[in-house]
Amino acid sequence: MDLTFSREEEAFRERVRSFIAEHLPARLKGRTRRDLATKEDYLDWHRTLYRKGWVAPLWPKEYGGTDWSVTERYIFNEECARAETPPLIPFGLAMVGPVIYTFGNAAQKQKFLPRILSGDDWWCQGYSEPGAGSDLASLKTRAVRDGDHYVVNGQKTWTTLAQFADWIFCLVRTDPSVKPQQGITFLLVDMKTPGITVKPIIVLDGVREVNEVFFDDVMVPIENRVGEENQGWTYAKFLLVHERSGIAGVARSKKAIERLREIAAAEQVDGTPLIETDEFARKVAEVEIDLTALEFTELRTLAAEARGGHAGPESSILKIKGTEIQQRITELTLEAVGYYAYPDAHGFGDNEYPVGPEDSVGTAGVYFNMRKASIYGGSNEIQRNIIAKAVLGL
Amino acid sequence: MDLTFSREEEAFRERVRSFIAEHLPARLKGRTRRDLATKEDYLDWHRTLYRKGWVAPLWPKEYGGTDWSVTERYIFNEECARAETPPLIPFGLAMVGPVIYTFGNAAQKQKFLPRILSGDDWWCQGYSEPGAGSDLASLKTRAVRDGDHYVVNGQKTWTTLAQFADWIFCLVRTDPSVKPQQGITFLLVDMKTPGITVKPIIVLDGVREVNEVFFDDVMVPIENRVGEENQGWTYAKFLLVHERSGIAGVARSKKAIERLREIAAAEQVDGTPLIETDEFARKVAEVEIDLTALEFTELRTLAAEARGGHAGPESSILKIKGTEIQQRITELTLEAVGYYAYPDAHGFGDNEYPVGPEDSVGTAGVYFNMRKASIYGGSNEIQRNIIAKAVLGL
Amino acid sequence: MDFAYSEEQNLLRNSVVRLLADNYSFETFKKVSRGEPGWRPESWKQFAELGLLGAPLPEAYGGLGGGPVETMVVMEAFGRALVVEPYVPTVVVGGGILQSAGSEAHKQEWLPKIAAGDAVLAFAFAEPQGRYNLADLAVTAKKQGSAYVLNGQKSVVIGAPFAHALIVTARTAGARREEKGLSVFLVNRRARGISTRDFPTVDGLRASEITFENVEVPADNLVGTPDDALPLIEQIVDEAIAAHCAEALGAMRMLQESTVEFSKTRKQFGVPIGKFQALQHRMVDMFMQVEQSASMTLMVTLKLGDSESARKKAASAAKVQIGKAARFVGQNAVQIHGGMGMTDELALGHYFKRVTMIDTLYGNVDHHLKRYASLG
Amino acid sequence: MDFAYSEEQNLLRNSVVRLLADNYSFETFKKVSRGEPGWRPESWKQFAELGLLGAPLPEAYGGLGGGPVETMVVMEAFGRALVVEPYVPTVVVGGGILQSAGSEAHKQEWLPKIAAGDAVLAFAFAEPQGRYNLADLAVTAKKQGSAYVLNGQKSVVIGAPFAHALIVTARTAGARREEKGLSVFLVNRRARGISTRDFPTVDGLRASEITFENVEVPADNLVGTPDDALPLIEQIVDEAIAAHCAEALGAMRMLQESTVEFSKTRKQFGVPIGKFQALQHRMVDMFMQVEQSASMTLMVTLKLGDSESARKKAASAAKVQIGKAARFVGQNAVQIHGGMGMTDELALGHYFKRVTMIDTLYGNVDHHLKRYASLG
Repeated sequence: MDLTFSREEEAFRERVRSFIAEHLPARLKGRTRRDLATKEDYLDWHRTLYRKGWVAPLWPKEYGGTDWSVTERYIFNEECARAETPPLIPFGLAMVGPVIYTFGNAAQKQKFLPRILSGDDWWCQGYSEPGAGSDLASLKTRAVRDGDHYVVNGQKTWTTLAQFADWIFCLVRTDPSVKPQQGITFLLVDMKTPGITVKPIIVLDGVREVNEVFFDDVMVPIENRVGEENQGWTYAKFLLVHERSGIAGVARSKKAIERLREIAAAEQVDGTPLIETDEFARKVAEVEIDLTALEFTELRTLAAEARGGHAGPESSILKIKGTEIQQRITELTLEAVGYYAYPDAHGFGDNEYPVGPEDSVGTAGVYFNMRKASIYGGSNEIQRNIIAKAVLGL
Repeated sequence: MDLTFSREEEAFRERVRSFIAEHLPARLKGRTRRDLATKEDYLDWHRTLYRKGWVAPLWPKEYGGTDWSVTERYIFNEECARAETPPLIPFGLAMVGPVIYTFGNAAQKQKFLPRILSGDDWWCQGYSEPGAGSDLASLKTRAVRDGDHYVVNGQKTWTTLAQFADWIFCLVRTDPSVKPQQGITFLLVDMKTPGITVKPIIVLDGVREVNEVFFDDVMVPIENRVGEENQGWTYAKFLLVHERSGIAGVARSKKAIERLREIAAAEQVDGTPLIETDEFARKVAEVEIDLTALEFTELRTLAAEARGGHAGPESSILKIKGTEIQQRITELTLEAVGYYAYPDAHGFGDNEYPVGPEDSVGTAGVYFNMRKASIYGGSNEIQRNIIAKAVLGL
Repeated sequence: MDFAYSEEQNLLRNSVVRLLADNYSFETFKKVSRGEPGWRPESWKQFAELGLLGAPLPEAYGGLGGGPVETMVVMEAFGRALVVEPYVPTVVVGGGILQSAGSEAHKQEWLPKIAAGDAVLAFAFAEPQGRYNLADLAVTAKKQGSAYVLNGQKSVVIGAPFAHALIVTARTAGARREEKGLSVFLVNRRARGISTRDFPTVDGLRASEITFENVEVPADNLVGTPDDALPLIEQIVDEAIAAHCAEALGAMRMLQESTVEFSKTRKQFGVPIGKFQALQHRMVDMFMQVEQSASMTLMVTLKLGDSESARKKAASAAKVQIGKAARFVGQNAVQIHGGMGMTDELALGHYFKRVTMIDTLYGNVDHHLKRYASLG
Repeated sequence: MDFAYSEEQNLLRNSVVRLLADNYSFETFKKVSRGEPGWRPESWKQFAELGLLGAPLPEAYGGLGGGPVETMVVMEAFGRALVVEPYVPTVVVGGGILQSAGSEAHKQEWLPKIAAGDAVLAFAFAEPQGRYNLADLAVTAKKQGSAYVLNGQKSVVIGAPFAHALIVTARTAGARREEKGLSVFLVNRRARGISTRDFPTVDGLRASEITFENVEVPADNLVGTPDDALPLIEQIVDEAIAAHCAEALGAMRMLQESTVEFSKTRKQFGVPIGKFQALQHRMVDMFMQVEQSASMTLMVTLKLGDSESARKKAASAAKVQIGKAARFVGQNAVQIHGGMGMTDELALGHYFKRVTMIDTLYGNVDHHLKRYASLG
């Protein structure tokens, strides 16, 4: 057993670090998803990594992956977090891409994969519906075969950044007569197809992050079906357990704690920096210790993968603890700023700077918004159900 | 709305206080159930209150009650806790007594009630069975009619202080062919009846507090059946919701916090009394605040009762929060004594004083033992089920 | 001991609940909180007509002659309806401070106006450097002739954008954070030298950052004893805390009840989610938190007139309970609502925001735990 | 980075697990912990024969030449079996302190005896007034000629009743709680002037209160640098913490697994209680706590050789996680077992007691949170 990195790994880290230092524009550094207002903001860093060949470390080499070891991927993620690079939108790279290269046909691979890598196609995810959240299999959006097309009718919801999307991957019901899981098909749908309407949902912090997507007699060519008709649930499940590394968000949370410490060092309580008060110092220590435990849980998972195993349902721990920690950090940050949590960051004009110290701006909004982390992507209750069943055998 | 006591109520408090001061022997003061080793220890204070006519404040005047108002009962409990009087064993006074005067016949009332009041009969409770804990209605102890007797066979368990008991009240199955709740009968059984065997169960802290009670062809005269055959579940349920005042244990917990403060004032951390360290002071404050909330929740319940309502299923809150607080106090006390939690108080000879400061002796045992509080008397999970169903309508 | 409302209190309760049901829907809240001027003078007038604005004020000055219980009744109802109008700053703080420490002239001028709905007040007590310490003041008031001259900055003054006057805490003597040396002033919101930056708050209120630059305040506008106002400020803040506890209680009841209702209709896996035991127990815990908060709201309300240390302990204990409950109830209400809990269009999220911000107001859980513990 | 056991470590693991399965049942634990002498020399011999007692000791002195990972492997297995024999005091503390600071003569005399199972050591570091501060010592050692004279009292010295020698921390200079001025001595348990009071602990171990009255210790028995032993003591305590984390981990795995098993067979309301979602989620939380504890045990074990501050942070972080997990896992294991969880006859309660006491040992959660925070 050994915690240290090999000389080769250290050299790799150096290469990553200097690449980032050289290519990350100052205006993008430290900008989180919520600060990125335009599509261009999002794609800028994506394209930089694409040009370097580093945009899809998880993909097999033949489709444009990097062929890195588990440890190298870990180092890459750490360095990105350290440098506060903007996040990459996962819907193409981490979600539909792997489905296409695993279950798609040659034509689909050729058509879609390069444009995902290059950022030419922006994807969004059509899973949830108003009546189908945690119980995804109860989805009702219908697709009826009509010659060489499917005609899709129904509604998806909580569709993140659909307003920017060129394509949406959808679970649709093609056979309502069988068990819910069995009659589902996985379709790739061009967002420009007539009959698609996108309506914004404003979330708690006043931001347009998610949408409703309506389908009204939308014609989808059969060649845009992934795999077999009625087998979509298999591909969807694959996506749910596929590669959860990064889902824990350890490196990002470390950075967030660093920021929290800075804020709490500036805030004074009776002349003492908040971070030096017994109670707050302990609370920060507690979340940091939790995060250390999670980091090693993730490392153990990665090590098991590297030894040829693969991430099992235990990795639901990474989702549960990861989101709990992210939420806790936003909660402590809200606490740290005191009264300056009050101003509504979205209540100021576009060219007007909100009141309060820079670090305090929007902390309440971030806290409110982060409540989603334990809801989306399989709620933490669903994750607990998975562990109870698949790991504990209950 | 008014928090103050009337002049009459204050005078009542004075009377109670001086009676206790005059009659509580020093050797009994502050002794909890676990310190009372002999039957005589237990009965001493019971008999003192009996002679005064104060042993059964909850009972109707006609059966030997005190006819006190809700507020007077509250004051009486407060004063007892304040003076650290020994506890009264509830099985006769608070449990079978009310069942007998509510559902028993004249002969039963005449035979049993006076001896419960006087302490001549010690009762224990035959509810739980090895296979029937939270799911009490699944009990299997059989009673078969044979002339003017029931023949009882089966086993009860977790029977508190059965080793001292003269009588046991039992739920037995008289009709196994109907729904579990329907074929149950409520019997009063003389512990001297042939066929009864009592076997101790040693609990976590090494104390004999509970027992198994075995029934082997035990003959119980029909006149010892309370109410109707097969209607026992009604009487059992009555007992479960009857008079929960006191179940919160507010006054006793206040005293326990006082003790905790004393212990934490004596214990030093780097030269500072533990109670003055930021972290410990906060933890004690937290449990004290919790207790204040519970106290007012209980007062609100009492006030509703006094206005003619009666304690509904909301009073399950008193059980849940009350036990959580009791457990938390024992946990903090264990923490406070540091290394002197280690010595096993039962590992010393009878005449040997255990090592460590007096206040530390047995703290770990009390902590371990108190885990039962959330299990017995309807586990806290069952209490939550009750609230979910009966209050929230889920 | 008696926990029942009097007949008048019951009447008050029924009438405020009815008024809000008829006139203060969630749609109203959204429209008012998102538009200008950020409050609804028309509602304020209705409150006045019903006597709410004078509920805890003396009858001699146009009030109903009630006290903390009346405030509790009003604020719990306001919490249920997400009322944005500045009741606490105007009636509880403004009315309260003038009633207990104002001169006869102050009372005659202001109390009837408050009760009639003709005066809105705001309480300028927080400062950028002071966090929750009421004595950590950098705003100074220097006596010059027959006036005091105020300089410095106050933060997040709720209701200030539409206030006629400000209750301002300032240092007239002593060093920063010293207990002695504080005074309270009644300051015309339009006085020369006051500049404000108005903004919306995350929970739908309006507030201002206020800068005082050589603002002259007539010495007559000093309220109470000069240089020794901390006890007065603390008393009033504890009363405001009790009022906000009641507000939070009303909001938490809505969160808890609407979560239970939602769980009965929302189906997943073919059954209402309220049938899942893990969620049931969570909702029971929410219910218990709300009930414990109701108990503490009652407790602090009934103890506001007790000895100083009993009152302080009561206020801090209540604030701790409410702050913890708000977090637990709010977070779980959102969680159980799932995606629906995250939308800005549902009332739920706004209750969550309101109770979250009440934890911050006048000191959060940590602050009050420490204060409670320090009172021994 | 590599988290796999070496072939030798796997071998060690398998053999210790097999030995305990064959020879150390719960019945054994009960008999040994309740009877005299309170440990089983026969087991100790078996441990020696298997090489466990020399696992982390150098091969030159009869050990296996392993390190912290080997200790972790042994202690996790010991935790699963509720082993009562004093492995940590003897091997980790005694062996460790002599190995890192003892003279060549110490090593030659003691290490082979430890590895062979011929020497039991106990660690006398805690004092009645000192709580968890390793430098808060009232036991003094004064140099007199070629000897030191010890006076004072040590508390709860685990394993002392059957120890051959004691590792004693004492103040040779400086004032109480001063960081400088501490020294470590190897003291014959039978030395004149030592009186002990032996007692059983709540978790089935044996310990002693030890009084030193003018106990003469040859100067040769000083271990390490005089007057500057705190860094050595801290290093060894951190190593002991890592070992106890592994022990607690083993015990928690038993608690968690047996609770899951119990919940599958115990029926209430006609179904196994493991079908109730509220209990399922609780057991998932227990499982997560155990996995997070496994991670932290690994982490601290691999960081014992890091820089002083990294090591201290690692040890405190691990102790915090283990302490919290122990409480949560232990309490809920008992709760889910219901009445059965309360009996002394079931193994469950004894695991609960053991992990509870490990939280106290070498400082509880609060102590280590504070220590962690103070390391910046």
